[in-house]
Amino acid sequence: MDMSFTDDELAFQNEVREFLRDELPSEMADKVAKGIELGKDDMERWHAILNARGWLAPNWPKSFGGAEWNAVQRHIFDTEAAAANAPRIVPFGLSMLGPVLQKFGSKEQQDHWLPRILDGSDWWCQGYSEPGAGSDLASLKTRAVRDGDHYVVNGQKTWTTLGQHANMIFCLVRTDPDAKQQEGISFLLIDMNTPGVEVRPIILLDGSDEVNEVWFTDVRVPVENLVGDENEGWTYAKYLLTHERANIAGVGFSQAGLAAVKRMARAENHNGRPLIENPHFAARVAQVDIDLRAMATSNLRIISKAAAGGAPGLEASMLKVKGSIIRQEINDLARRVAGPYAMPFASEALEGANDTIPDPLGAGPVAAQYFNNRKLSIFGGSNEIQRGIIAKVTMSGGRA
Amino acid sequence: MDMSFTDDELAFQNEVREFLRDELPSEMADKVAKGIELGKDDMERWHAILNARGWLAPNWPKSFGGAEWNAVQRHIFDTEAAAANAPRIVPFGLSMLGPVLQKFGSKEQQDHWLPRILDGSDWWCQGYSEPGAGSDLASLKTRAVRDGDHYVVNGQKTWTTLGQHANMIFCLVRTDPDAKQQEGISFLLIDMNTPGVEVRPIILLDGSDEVNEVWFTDVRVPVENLVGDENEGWTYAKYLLTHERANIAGVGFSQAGLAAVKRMARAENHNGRPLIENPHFAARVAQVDIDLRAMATSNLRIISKAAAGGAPGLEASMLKVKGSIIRQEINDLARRVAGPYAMPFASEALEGANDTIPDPLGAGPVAAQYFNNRKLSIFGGSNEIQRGIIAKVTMSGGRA
Amino acid sequence: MNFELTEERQMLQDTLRRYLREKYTTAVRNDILTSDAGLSADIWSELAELGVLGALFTEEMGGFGGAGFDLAVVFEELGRAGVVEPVLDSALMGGRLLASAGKSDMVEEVIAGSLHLAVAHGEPGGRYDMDHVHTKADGGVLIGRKAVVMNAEAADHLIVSARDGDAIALYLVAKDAKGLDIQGYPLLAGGRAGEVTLDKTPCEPLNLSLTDLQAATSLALVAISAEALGAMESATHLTKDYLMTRTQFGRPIGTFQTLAHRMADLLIELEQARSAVINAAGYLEASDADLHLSATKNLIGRIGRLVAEESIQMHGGIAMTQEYELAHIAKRIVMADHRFGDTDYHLERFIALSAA
Amino acid sequence: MNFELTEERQMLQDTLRRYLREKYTTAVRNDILTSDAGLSADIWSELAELGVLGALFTEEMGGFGGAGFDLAVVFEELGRAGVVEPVLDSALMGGRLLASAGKSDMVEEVIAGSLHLAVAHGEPGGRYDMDHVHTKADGGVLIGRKAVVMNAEAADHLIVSARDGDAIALYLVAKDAKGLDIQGYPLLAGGRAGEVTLDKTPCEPLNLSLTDLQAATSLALVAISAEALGAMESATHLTKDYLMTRTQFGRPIGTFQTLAHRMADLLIELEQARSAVINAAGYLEASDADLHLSATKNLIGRIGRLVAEESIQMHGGIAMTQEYELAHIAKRIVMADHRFGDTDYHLERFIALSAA
Repeated sequence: MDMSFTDDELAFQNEVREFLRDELPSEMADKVAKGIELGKDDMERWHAILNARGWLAPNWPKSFGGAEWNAVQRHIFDTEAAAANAPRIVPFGLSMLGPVLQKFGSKEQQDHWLPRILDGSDWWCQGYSEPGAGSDLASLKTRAVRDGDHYVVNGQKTWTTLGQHANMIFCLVRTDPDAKQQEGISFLLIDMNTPGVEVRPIILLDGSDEVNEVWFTDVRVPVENLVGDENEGWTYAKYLLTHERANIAGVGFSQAGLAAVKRMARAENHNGRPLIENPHFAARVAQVDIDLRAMATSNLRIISKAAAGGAPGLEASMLKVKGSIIRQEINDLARRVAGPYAMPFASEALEGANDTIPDPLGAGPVAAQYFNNRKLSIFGGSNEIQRGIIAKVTMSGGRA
Repeated sequence: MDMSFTDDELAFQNEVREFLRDELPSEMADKVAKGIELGKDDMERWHAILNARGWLAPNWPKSFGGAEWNAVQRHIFDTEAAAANAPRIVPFGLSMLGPVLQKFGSKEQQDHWLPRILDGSDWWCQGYSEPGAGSDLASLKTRAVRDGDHYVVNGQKTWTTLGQHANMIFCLVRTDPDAKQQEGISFLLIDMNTPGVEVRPIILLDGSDEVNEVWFTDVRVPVENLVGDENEGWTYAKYLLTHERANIAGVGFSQAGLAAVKRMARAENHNGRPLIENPHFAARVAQVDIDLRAMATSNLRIISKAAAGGAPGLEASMLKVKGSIIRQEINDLARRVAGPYAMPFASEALEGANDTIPDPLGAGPVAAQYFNNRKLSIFGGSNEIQRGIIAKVTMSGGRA
Repeated sequence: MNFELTEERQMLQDTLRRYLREKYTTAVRNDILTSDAGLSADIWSELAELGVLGALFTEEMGGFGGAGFDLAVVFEELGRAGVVEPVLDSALMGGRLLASAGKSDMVEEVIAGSLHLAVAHGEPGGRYDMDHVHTKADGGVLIGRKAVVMNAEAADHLIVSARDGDAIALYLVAKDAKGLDIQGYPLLAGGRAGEVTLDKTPCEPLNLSLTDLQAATSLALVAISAEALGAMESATHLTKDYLMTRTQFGRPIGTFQTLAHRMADLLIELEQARSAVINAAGYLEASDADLHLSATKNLIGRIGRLVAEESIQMHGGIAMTQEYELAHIAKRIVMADHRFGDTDYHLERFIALSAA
Repeated sequence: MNFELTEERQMLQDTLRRYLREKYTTAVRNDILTSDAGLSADIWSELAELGVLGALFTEEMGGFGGAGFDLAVVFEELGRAGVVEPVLDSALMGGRLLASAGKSDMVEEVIAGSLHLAVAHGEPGGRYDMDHVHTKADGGVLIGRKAVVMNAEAADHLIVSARDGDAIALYLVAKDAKGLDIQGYPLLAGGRAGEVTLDKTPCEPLNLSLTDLQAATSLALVAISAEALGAMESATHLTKDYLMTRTQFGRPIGTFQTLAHRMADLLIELEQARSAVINAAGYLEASDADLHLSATKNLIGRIGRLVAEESIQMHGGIAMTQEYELAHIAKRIVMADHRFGDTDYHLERFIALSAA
């Protein structure tokens, strides 16, 4: 057991810190710190900065232009980036589609699409969820019917994050209507500029417009955009879902969020003393701090195991549940710190344009974030789904 | 809406207080306050005191020798009795069997058994649960086979509270082995001095010996001890289970327990100040105090509705769950107050005989009580069973 | 002991519930939410006509209610429907303060729905501290700044707290008074508030002290707790319906035991919240009213968070969308914790009062 | 970064686990529990022979371990098996204090299993306060009273804290010393303790201060946390097995979704507890060790209660019976909270150290 970083790891950590200090634009970090929505320009700019350094695709093999970092390196980068309030990498092309194409795509698909992910030519979004399907992905209804050299796609996807910025979408579509459940599903790449594709924003309860519905009406998709084999899409979908887990606990985000809560609570006054000195508030902060310290170590343990070749499927579910609970608790604390000033609806502040919304703690729209992050326990496999997985795996003879 | 007692109710409250002040033996109250197990003598003595006043059977009709109190009167008595640390009435004859005999028993059975409950001639215990059956009462296996004027009983009952003191047991037995589940069950009264009845104590995790296993080997029971009709016992069992609910929330016990916690925490020192002034401990006390105040009002609301003819089935389940959680939390607080002195195993102190066990707060065996009262959420229909009932009733169209 | 509503209150409850169910639909409310005014003048008039505003005042004040249970009945229904109109701030707090000041003409207008008020008390950095008043009253004018003043823009008059020497007193300021500046903004859970600056603003002394403001805040605590209760009832009801109708993996999700048991826990806690509001309303005039009010606000804060979060979680994605009824209801519940002292503030007050 | 056990520790863990599984069965342990001594001399000798006691000491002290992870490995296994022998108090705390005092002969005996010790520090009314020492050292004798002294009756020597003037120092008292009185009693979770009275009892100064005692307490915090973790692992394991084998309403109760999900939550929290113990062990020598130790003890206290209560609840009645393994394990978990500062004590210490 050794909980400290090796010399190599420490050197890498320094390299990451220097990079962030020199290359991360401060106005971008400020937006992230305040929970203000980033525009498409911001995200593209950050991707370009990372790509110039060769760090945009940490998990891709070098042969595809990736950094090919090991799990500990990725953990170090994620932690440092969150602490520096760097934007999150938009994951759809880099963390989701990329690995699928690398494993199941044709040579032509790899050569065509992977460089375009890195250089920003394409902005990908994800077409998995459908209305009424929720966590039950296998019941999807969007149909793709072969017609000569094309598939004709009809149906609807929902919860498509950042779809408004995307020009490409990877979709699960049903190609065999008679097959049951997971069978008969294919994995299709669709150009969103094709006639018949319509994107409609879904306004979330915090006023944000980051998710969308995507409608397909007789959309013609060239057959060369089929990934792998027809009716085998479920295999690729599962691979995608289970692939990117290094940062599933969101340790870095929670650490940054908790630091912000402490900073705010030192500035906020409660009956003549800083709020952080109030025993009841301090107890709330301390408990989540303690929980987070333990989870950070769990995360390191699991990452170190993954680096050693272990399979962290069960642990990923555990980290997702605990990670979401901790992040949501931190959002709750931020809301509490703000007191009456949590009430204003900073709709414009979400995009950083409003001066009339009071924000005395420089905290940004903390209540809006509290509501927005309820999604953490719902999307990407709800906490109930994760608990079901944990129970199933362990009760069928796994470790306790 | 009027939350205060009427003049009549206030007068009754005074009467109860005077009675408790004059008649409740102080050494008995002291044992109850400290959570020390009462002996059979204590319990019989208290029953006799209540019976002399005509208050032993609050819920029985006057025609059977009961007090025939309304729900509010019973609530007042229960609350005052708990505050005065009066022993709990042993419920098996009075609250359980009594009402069943009154509704389903024959005239002969009523004339014979009911007076003997009041005057203490019989000590009843309950033969419902069986090993491996848990909350699934309908799967019981104890068999009773008709043989002339007798039933011959074979089988085993468990969790028989205070069975070691009892001379009589009322049992659910299977009289038709071919009927499924709830059918084919009969309600039988068995003299525990009959050959073939054996009582073995179950030592609970806190060292107490209040529950027992009862074994029946070819026990011959006269047919006149069958209550109601053969194979209809399930009906009577359900009636019994749902009958006595007035005190299901245990408000009085929780109030007395919380008062004890506060008293102890004023006496206990924490870094030079009374523990009660410590903000973190005070927060724990305050939250359960607040919860208890709300539950006390819920209890009054439901009682007042029952007095007005409402049917509190759903609410009884709610009160049982919340009531057990609150009482268990109070037990947890008592354990915390005691600090290192929670550790001694006061086995003899349970029966009040040991001077070597240190008890500086006069709190009695608080940790033992903490463990013993885990039973509150398990026995008598576990909290899981209660939640299932609540969900079923409300989801099938009840009120939300 | 009697927990039945009086006939009058039962009628008020029925009338208001029916009116809101028919008129204050999700669509109507969502239009109000996105409007510039942030409230509907028509709804306000109709609430006045229905006697809802009058129910907040005693007969001596010109109303026909005014007791704790009257407030509880009204605000529970407003909460159930997610009403964003400022009944609490404008009519109840403002109106009752004016009634205490003997301004019966103005109270009459409030009850008639023709006068809007705002109570400008909190200040930047003051959090929930009632004593935190730096605004100064000096020779008939006010100088200072007030934070998150509910309904400030729509108010015909503002009731402003200020220090005259050491003592805190209340003053009346007309909307068009010199040196009055209001920077308005919408609120996350609906309605509007503003930052108010007073720069030598002429005012009228109301002969009311901090004690009067505390009394009005006690009324507000009953009201906000009842409102949150009503919203919790809606949240629970919506969730129950959703669990019974939504199917996943081929069956209603309410048949999944985990959700069924969590629903049961919500129902249990909802009963606790109901009893807490009854305690607040029933003990409003008692000598230990503050203890009961803090107990209630703390419990409502804790259970409110549970109900809001669990309702969203059990709905899943749909509850995350702004247009869905629960989204608004959940925001009302959670943001109620930010008014008149939050969960922790009232826990501390309860502890202090318990020790006293 | 490396979270694998070293080969030596892996071997120690395997050996100890196998030994306890074979020898320290529920029946054997239940016999020990009800014995007059409250501990088994045979088990003690065998633990010494296996090197378990030696693993608690560094090589310089004559052992072959002594680091945080050595303690964690040993006590996790002792906790898993619900061992009641006083390894923590007699060997670890007592032995390490003597090692600090340079009493290498006695340490050798401790490691060999031939010397029992007790640490007599806490006093009536002192709760978890380390400074609360009223016992006086005066001219070679001790006067005072010590509370809940673990293993007091079996100890060959007691290590007693006392004030010489203002300073707290430690003294060695032989079991047969004049004026030493021990009123012994059993403990709810097994083992024995006693109230110790010192009436002009001759003693030997150990040249150890409160700082040394605090250092030994830090070791004890790692040990008690690891022990609780091991017990939690047992509780979780027993519960998982029970859910898979016990049937009700015709199916294994683990297939009821509510229990399955609650089991999942226990497993999640168990991972948290495991990481917390790793933190305590791994940062034991760090400059901010106290912060980590308090974080761990607080977390273990919170999760321990959850695991104990949920394990009992999911078992139902069977877990309420003394002879069932879980009953003992649950008591070990909960009563660990009463040693070296409870959940709240360490929450406060964490807050204070965080602010520093």
